[in-house]
Amino acid sequence: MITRFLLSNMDRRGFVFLALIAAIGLLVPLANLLLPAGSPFHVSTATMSLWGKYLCYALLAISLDLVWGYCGILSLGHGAFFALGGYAMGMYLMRQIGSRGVYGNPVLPDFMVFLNWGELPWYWYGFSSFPFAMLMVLVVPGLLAFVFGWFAFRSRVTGVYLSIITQALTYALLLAFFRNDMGFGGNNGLTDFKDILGFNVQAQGTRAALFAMTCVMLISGFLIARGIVSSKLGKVVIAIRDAESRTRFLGYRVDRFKLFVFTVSACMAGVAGALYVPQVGIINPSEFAPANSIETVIWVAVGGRGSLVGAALGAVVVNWAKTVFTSGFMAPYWLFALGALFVFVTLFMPKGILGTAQGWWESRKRPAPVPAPEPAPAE
Amino acid sequence: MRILSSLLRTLALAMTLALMPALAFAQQAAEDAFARLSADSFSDTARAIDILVQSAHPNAAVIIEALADGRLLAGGGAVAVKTKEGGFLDARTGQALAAQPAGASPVRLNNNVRRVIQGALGGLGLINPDPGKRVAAAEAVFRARDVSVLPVLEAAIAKETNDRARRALREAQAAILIAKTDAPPFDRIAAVDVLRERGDQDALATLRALPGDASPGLREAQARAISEIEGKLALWRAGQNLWYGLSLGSVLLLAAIGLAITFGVMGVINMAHGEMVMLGAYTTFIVQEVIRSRFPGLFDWSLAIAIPAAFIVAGAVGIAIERGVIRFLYGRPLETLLATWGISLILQQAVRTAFGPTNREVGAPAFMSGAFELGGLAITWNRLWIIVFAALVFAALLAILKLTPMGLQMRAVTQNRRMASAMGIRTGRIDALTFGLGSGVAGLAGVALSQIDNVSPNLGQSYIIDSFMVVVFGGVGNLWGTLISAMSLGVANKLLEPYAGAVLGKIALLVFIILFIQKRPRGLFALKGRAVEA
Amino acid sequence: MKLTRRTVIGAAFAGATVLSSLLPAAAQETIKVGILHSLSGTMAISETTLKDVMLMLIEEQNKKGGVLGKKLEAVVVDPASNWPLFAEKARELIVKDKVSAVFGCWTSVSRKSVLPVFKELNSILFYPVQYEGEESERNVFYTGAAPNQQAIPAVDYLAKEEKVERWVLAGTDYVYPRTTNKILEAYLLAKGVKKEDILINYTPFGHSDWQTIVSDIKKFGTAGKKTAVVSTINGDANVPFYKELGNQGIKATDIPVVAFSVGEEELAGIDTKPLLGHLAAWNYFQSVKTPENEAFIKQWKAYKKNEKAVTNDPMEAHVIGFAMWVKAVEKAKSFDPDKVIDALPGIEAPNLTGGVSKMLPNHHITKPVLIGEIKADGQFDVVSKTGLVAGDAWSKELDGSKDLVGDWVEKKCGNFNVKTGKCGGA
Amino acid sequence: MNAPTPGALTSSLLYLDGVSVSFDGFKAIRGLSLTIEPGEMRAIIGPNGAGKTTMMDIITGKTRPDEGTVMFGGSVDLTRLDEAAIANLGIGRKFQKPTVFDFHTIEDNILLALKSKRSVLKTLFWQTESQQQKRIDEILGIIKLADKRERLAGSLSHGQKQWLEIGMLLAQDPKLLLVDEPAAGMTDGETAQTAVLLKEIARDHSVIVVEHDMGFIRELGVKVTVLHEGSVLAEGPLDQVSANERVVEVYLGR
Repeated sequence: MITRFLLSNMDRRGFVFLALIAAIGLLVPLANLLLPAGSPFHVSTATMSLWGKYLCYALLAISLDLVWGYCGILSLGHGAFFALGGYAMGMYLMRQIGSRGVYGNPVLPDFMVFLNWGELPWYWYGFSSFPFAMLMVLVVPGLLAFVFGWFAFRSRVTGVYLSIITQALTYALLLAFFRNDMGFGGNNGLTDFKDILGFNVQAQGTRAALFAMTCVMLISGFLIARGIVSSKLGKVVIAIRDAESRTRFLGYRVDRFKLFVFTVSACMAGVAGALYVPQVGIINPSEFAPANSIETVIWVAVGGRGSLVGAALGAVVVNWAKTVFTSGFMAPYWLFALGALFVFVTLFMPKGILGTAQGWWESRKRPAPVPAPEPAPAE
Repeated sequence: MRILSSLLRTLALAMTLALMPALAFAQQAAEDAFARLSADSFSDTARAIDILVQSAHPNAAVIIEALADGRLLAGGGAVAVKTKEGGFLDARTGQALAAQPAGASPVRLNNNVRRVIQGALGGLGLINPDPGKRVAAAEAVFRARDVSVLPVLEAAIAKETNDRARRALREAQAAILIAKTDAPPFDRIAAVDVLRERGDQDALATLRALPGDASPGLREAQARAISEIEGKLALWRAGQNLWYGLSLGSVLLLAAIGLAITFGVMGVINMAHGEMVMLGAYTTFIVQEVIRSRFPGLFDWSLAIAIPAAFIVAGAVGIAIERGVIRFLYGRPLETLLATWGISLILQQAVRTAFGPTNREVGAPAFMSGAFELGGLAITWNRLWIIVFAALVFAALLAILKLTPMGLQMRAVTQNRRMASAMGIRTGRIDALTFGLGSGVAGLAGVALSQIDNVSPNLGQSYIIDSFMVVVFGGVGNLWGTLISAMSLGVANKLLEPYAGAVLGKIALLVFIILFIQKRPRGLFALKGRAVEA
Repeated sequence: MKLTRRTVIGAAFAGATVLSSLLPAAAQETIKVGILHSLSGTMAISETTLKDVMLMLIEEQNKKGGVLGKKLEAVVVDPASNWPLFAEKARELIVKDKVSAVFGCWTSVSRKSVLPVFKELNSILFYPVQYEGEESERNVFYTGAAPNQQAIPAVDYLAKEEKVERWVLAGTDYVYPRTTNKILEAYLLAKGVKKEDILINYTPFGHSDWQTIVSDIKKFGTAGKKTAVVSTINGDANVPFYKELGNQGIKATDIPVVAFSVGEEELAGIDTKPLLGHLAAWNYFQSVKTPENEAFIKQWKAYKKNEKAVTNDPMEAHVIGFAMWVKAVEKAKSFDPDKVIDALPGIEAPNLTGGVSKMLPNHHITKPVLIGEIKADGQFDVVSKTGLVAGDAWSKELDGSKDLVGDWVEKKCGNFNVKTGKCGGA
Repeated sequence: MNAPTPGALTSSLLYLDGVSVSFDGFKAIRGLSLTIEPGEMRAIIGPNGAGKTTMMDIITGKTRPDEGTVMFGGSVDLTRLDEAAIANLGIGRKFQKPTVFDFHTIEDNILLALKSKRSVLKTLFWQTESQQQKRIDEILGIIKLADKRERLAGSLSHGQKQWLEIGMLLAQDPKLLLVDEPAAGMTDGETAQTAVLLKEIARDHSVIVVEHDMGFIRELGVKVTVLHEGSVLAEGPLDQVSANERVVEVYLGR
């Protein structure tokens, strides 16, 4: 049943995407590890970790597209779930440092030592265990999304209001995590990681493995999201997006469907965050910044809302552009380019790169297009 | 050092009295003082002031005033006063000099020297013919608590006729007496009473500084006075917090009210709203720069000039944004969010490129500087003016929407676009004007914020989230809701802050808003009925 | 020559050949230096000038003939005040651009985020900003002040010169103020200050409404003892803080404020008249009268083509750091990071305040501590100056670090415990 | 068709008594009482603002009445339930403006409406059984859209959307259908066809039709209730009602 659930209704684009990610996940680590640095096919560790980061963002974008593109919930606080997953992973990595911290304290992380913490706060217990930490990567963002969504969807907070309170949520968390009294390292966050599962996080092999793992998770995330949106539940969710009260009058409990999708999406964002942290080497409260969440929304819009492949593509394209434009002579002007990109995409490519390309392709193939429905109102 | 100096001073005084042909001595002392002024050492400078005062040098007041303003030049054997008009006087003789003496540079000050100057000027000012100056001088003595001024002070009290000045002088006397261990105990207890009546923070500080030698009676009087003052101040503090809340509320109101129009009335989520505020602040900066370089006399009017300028600049940019981008996106509110976010990035970087990334200085006109006391409330002028300004902007906006034909058309367009268009209203023009109005108001907020915050490219970012919270909490499309929401959030924030701290207080408010929206998904003052969801 | 198609093509071909043979050669001649400062986002306000000063220094060095006969080439990237981007850009500089050293970072978190990259790829970072200490890494050279080169001398000055007995430690809630205040609190308590005479207060980043806190400070100052504020308030929040101080009439003669993050650049955005006499502690002020400094200011103003351009402490740190790097490269006769890292300790370079700073084995430098009072023109009047103070990587005042020393010359260890005689903490 | 459940207070399928609701002081419904018997088809007419749509909102749980009783099937208090629960009880609703899922195919629109378990997990692992597929085909036939089943609903004409929505109601298989102005914006031919369709449905469902179009009502030939200012003005066969002086007065505004 599960395979059927995951693979039913897979279209060609989905297969291409899966094949591409699988190939990248296999070939890039191999090209990094096995080929000599001089080989034209060698992939440097820097490139690999950069792309690892992009792919984490791609997973985050897919998770956001699930709620925004398919369910019409514009979350301006998805960065919060990403960051919480990251913090759960970061806490595990901190505990793995053990007595190799600069103060040599076997239990307390360095920032607690120099701020004179007497003992480990209770919420740090258990994070020395990898399975527990991984569970928390899913549970913490999921639980927050569940509780938040439980209240918000039941009281039918929708549209702009929902967007603004998701923004308030991530802003409140940003302020909270900045506080050093919270015991999460304040502004500096968690960093200086040593090991993951006994392997040195900076070792080339570990990086390659993390990269491959990111690809695996991206594929799984894609398959789950794909499975959801192509099931009948997915149809209900799209129905909710397009005509919420109609769906309700058909007897569907709209709040529960929204809650389900929102929670699944938050867990996915958490996983993306957890994979991001060991590859980037730091997690700190700036990940909660509302601007980050808005940027994630923009990746999805650029790639193509309502298309999982599009969302992933948007994340990679925008971040790649950011990497390119923040170096060299463009450096002082890249914000102009980024800002102009957002304006351009919303004005001229409301369906994003993928949607526009597809429309162009279809109009070439079929000169007389079927009358397409008007773009759905965003609310 | 201070004990030594007062000892020396007493000694000097005794000697002056003993040796009647004191002129020669005073001459010698003054020479010593001038030498010390040239030594470029803070302790020597402080000592020099004492000597000048003690020896009653005819130019003492002029010299010390110049010193306080950084107009006293010393070095190369000369000591000269640079007059306010730009001329130079010989400090020794008071005669005009042709030019700045070679090798002389301004005598440097530190806080210690400034305090000595304060005390000295206080002592000298006590016999000024202007009662206002005498009060100020008494206030300076009150703070400096310089025992050596006591005889002068007592003499001044004896012949003082002005009630206010007399009270100030007595308070100054009390402040000295209470710390003077060799004063008669009865006088010191009376001094406590004087301070108790004064009853402010400074009185409290003076009372608490009672030296350890005090008799039990004095201690008791002091304790009673302190507890009485503290009780009174606690009440005032509650009022003060309320005032702070109103003041914060008015800032929030200014920042949010433009958004209440663009977002509340038009339904456009304008993420570049904060940048409109920033543009207003930068306009103020430019206006001030022009005034500084061309018409320095107009400086006190700079804000009044900046208000229409900021409104026009931000409003024009707003109209350009509406015509260029937003009008293509009506009915797609979440996409305007993305596009305006892009615009906000562009505007920020544009300002950063044009004006540099650092803060720019926007000065405060004289009428907005400083503070005054109202009972036990310390009210700063700039905050008061901002509250007044916010109230005026609010009233004006309300009047525009309710009373003018343009306001009527705006409401018509936002309520039923097609119908309004059918009735001959040019909806496109009204959209642009409405958006321009909202942006222009944001520009006005920028003028006010330039007085209390950084004028930097990041200015807008720090207000955008708060502004959205205010509008959403108040209920979209309702100006009164925005007013009440801004004020209640401001006051709640300031009442929470003393207990929870600034950060936790803010988090608590955010969580409150999130929960509140669950209860009333459309804010405090939402429209009810079928039309809303149609 | 008659222009035929063939000659044109031939000329173009020849030109291209010449160019292509020249280009790699030229590229080989230059040595790249990375500049990692935010040019956009919230930190651009502080970091942009540091980028400019580095460009100026590199240009000047090239006029002198470069280093080891090779020209230097600056590689500028914009990490956009985004910490993960700092790590990414650091990696890009080291791997892709193959820079020999990087000058950059401002906030502690940006340094922390690039640290693993520099360790992994074994490169060199010069960090020019005063910070909380508690760190000594092989690949990082700290040219800004450690807490003992700024905070403690400032407190000593206030206690001695202003007879301060009561202290408000006000800071932004992040690691630098937290650590500095911890150190100061321990130091003050050890000096006999009573616990109730110390008030510690933290505010969020970019805090703009200071009414309550300033009035609290005013109230705290009414206990009858001389009170002072030690401010570790960060960048953006300072302007509204000082504006509020001025408006509520807190004069330096009543309650002086000594700040560790307020320099000439920050004051340029405020009307300083009400702030007369408030203090700042740094290792450099623009107003210092030395020939070196005057030459530097002149050069800077010419470079910026702006007569009003100001200089500040982190700029001086880059000047010292860059001079030290050049000397170390010349001493090592190589750009190889390992050799340069080994050569750096012991290198001396003149600072701009008339002394000679020296790189210590713990990768911090010696600096004088200057206390300045704010003048009406936005500059500082130096009221106290110490001799050269050696930067402590590990604070002597904190329990966790009092036994630690950093020594990369003999012990080859950043956190050597003198009690246990072992490297690596406890 | 539906025997009153044990403990029923009334044998009526739908029972409204003394229902009132107001918005910001405006009384949209005042003391409305109405009963629908099982299997009955009822037409409701009234001028604009008479409270027709608000009445539907109350029955379907979108609006809560300030006072009054709303009972379904004799014993279920509708004022305590939300829209989804009421829909699952067997009350279907068609909106004034045709509301279908534009981005779904016509077949999927019917599938979503098809009577089935509505829980999250059931829909997640849903598989259409052959019996259900047959029912879908049947409905597509009834609403004459079988040949367009793969098309997106958004591409349909206005009249076709109306039928699709009625088809969705059929798929829901409710005990009571609320139909709001089914003939609005239709050509005469379409209107006639719609009337036929509705009569067919009424054979085994209770139906309430709100309509302006008198011709359409006449074609349906059922009992008519006239609403005015939120309460019942008259009730009875169309001829009788249209002869009522008060009704004429209200309609002609005399």
